Amino acid sequence: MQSILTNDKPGIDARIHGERYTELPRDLYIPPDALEVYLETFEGPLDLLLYLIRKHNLDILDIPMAELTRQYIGYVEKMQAINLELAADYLLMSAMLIEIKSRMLLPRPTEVESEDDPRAELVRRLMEYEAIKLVAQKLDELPQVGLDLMVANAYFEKIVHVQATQVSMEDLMLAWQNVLKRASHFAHHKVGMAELSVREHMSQILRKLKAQNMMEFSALFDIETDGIPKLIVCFLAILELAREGLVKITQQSAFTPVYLKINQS
Amino acid sequence: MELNNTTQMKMILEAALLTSPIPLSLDDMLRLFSERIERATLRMLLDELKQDWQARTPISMELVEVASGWRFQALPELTPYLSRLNPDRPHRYSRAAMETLAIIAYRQPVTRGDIEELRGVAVNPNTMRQLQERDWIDVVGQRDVPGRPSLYATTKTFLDDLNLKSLADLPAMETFIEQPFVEEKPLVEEWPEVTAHVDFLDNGASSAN
Amino acid sequence: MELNNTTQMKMILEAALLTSPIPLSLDDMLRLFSERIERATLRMLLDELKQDWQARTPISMELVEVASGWRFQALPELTPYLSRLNPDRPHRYSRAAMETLAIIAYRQPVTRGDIEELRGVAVNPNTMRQLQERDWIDVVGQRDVPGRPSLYATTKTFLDDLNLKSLADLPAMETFIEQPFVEEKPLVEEWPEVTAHVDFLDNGASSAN
Repeated sequence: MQSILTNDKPGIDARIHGERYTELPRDLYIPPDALEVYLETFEGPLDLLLYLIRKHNLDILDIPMAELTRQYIGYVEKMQAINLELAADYLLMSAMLIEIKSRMLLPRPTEVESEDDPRAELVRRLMEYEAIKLVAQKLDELPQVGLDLMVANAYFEKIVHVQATQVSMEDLMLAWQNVLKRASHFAHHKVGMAELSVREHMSQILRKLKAQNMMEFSALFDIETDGIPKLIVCFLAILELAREGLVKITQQSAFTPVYLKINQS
Repeated sequence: MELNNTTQMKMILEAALLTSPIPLSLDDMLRLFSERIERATLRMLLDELKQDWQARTPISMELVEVASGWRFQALPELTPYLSRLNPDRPHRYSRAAMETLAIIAYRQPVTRGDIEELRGVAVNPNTMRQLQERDWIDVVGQRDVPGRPSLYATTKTFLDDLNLKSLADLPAMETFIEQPFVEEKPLVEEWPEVTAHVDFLDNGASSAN
Repeated sequence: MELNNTTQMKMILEAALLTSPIPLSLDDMLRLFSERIERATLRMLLDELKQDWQARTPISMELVEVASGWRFQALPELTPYLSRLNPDRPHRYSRAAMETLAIIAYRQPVTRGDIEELRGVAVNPNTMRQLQERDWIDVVGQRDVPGRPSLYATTKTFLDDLNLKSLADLPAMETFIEQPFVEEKPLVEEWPEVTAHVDFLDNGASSAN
């Protein structure tokens, strides 16, 4: 057996028994050795069945099962001799066709409903497959980017620094850990959690004073909404600010309002 | 550059669209400007830009809206010229791949089992991989049956690449109609798929020697 | 399309240049046309095309000649806008910047001197500027000591960007104490004792200088 096929370019360039084929034969009569080549071009048993139906002008809604089965099995038998693996899907269909054919031979009850036609399921599958097959061809005909459509892709010089740097909570924790670690060797500072909210309030009070220059002591507290702990923290923040010399606390005389301002001295 | 008028905003849009290799969504384009812009304003600018390009004679590029956004593309008539630049263009898919794709597109979401039942043959895993690598299909879930098979659907890239805005723009699926028999054209076009089989034949030949 | 005049050839050139991700050489561009074209003619067409684009106001793209050929590119002035579309991988702050930020967050309000003392090294002015430009820290006052150094605190933007409601939501420092690097367990609680020890070390270090 000598069959050499080359297909480095689209189209057919087949040598079978030394004879060169550049085109498929008009009919499906095929030299036996090359049969599988043609069967490969069918996308499975449904495709082959559709081909036979079309080829022999059979009515899909009233398929002559004997005729179709004979045609089909004829091809499958030829194929079987060569390529068992390929035949597996096709064999299953052979069995199904024979089963449908034999069911049709059985005497039917007098009132036969069309739904009971043993061919109904096969017809449904064939119709559905053909619809897909046709629409697949249409899809293939649509213009495709890269093949039929060229999209704009001109150049621009990318610059990098626009995106803001990202910081996660973890990064910050890690950085603080490092500071604490190093602080244990270097620092004189007292570093403690308890002070955090006090420190936060210190910043807030400084901001308010910066904006308003001078504020009445009680205006720094939101007595109605802040809970007791927050009020205490706020008060501690004011004391700390005063202790650090960041704010000045003044009062004209006893029982008059207390004022805070940033220490400008 | 001051963004004091729509002309300048259009120029920024134009430059962004001409330099982006992928379609830009409205959200993408809103990010171009520092000030807040209404989506309606943006749509209006895009329409104007589209018309500006249409008004040029002769036209080289057109602004189109596809599934994932807007893009400039060369007029299809120019493709024959432009493709001379890149002789090694992507291949068309095999008929098997196109049928698989059609089933996924028209029947989505589907499992491999669904595809096999419809086509009557086993699905080549390479076909699925090929379509996934192209970013034309992806897994959108699992069907709640034993084995939990993956459910496949088409992507926005698939629509973009076929120049479609939505699945509704796909060619209509026709039901079975009596057609005059024509010699199967795909027989020839699908020839390359024979390759694998040729190997088999060759092996047979060599073992016979 | 008939290539009966230079305008149409320019349109093909324009489409080719706008759709190419790489510069096109003269040889590339000669391949665009089926008929033979002189290089001089092509150069002339390119110059005309360049001028056509320069004549548009305002300009979005320019045709330039670079080492490997010709390409359209967005005007450099537009780059800041276009870069917003494809932010490169977000940068990370240096360790120094992160530590500075951590100190300001946990110890606010603090001066640069405070930060330097805590970290044991000088603070890079760029770091402070970087954090201020990001609107993560700002100056809330001056400490009443000679030189009146600025007091830094974190801003609301900082809290927003880290998805925190208040500084109280920052990870508690207690969680760090169990870390293996801490030799003395009561690092925070008995800080004053550690301080004394640090003083001793510092003195040692400075006397060694």
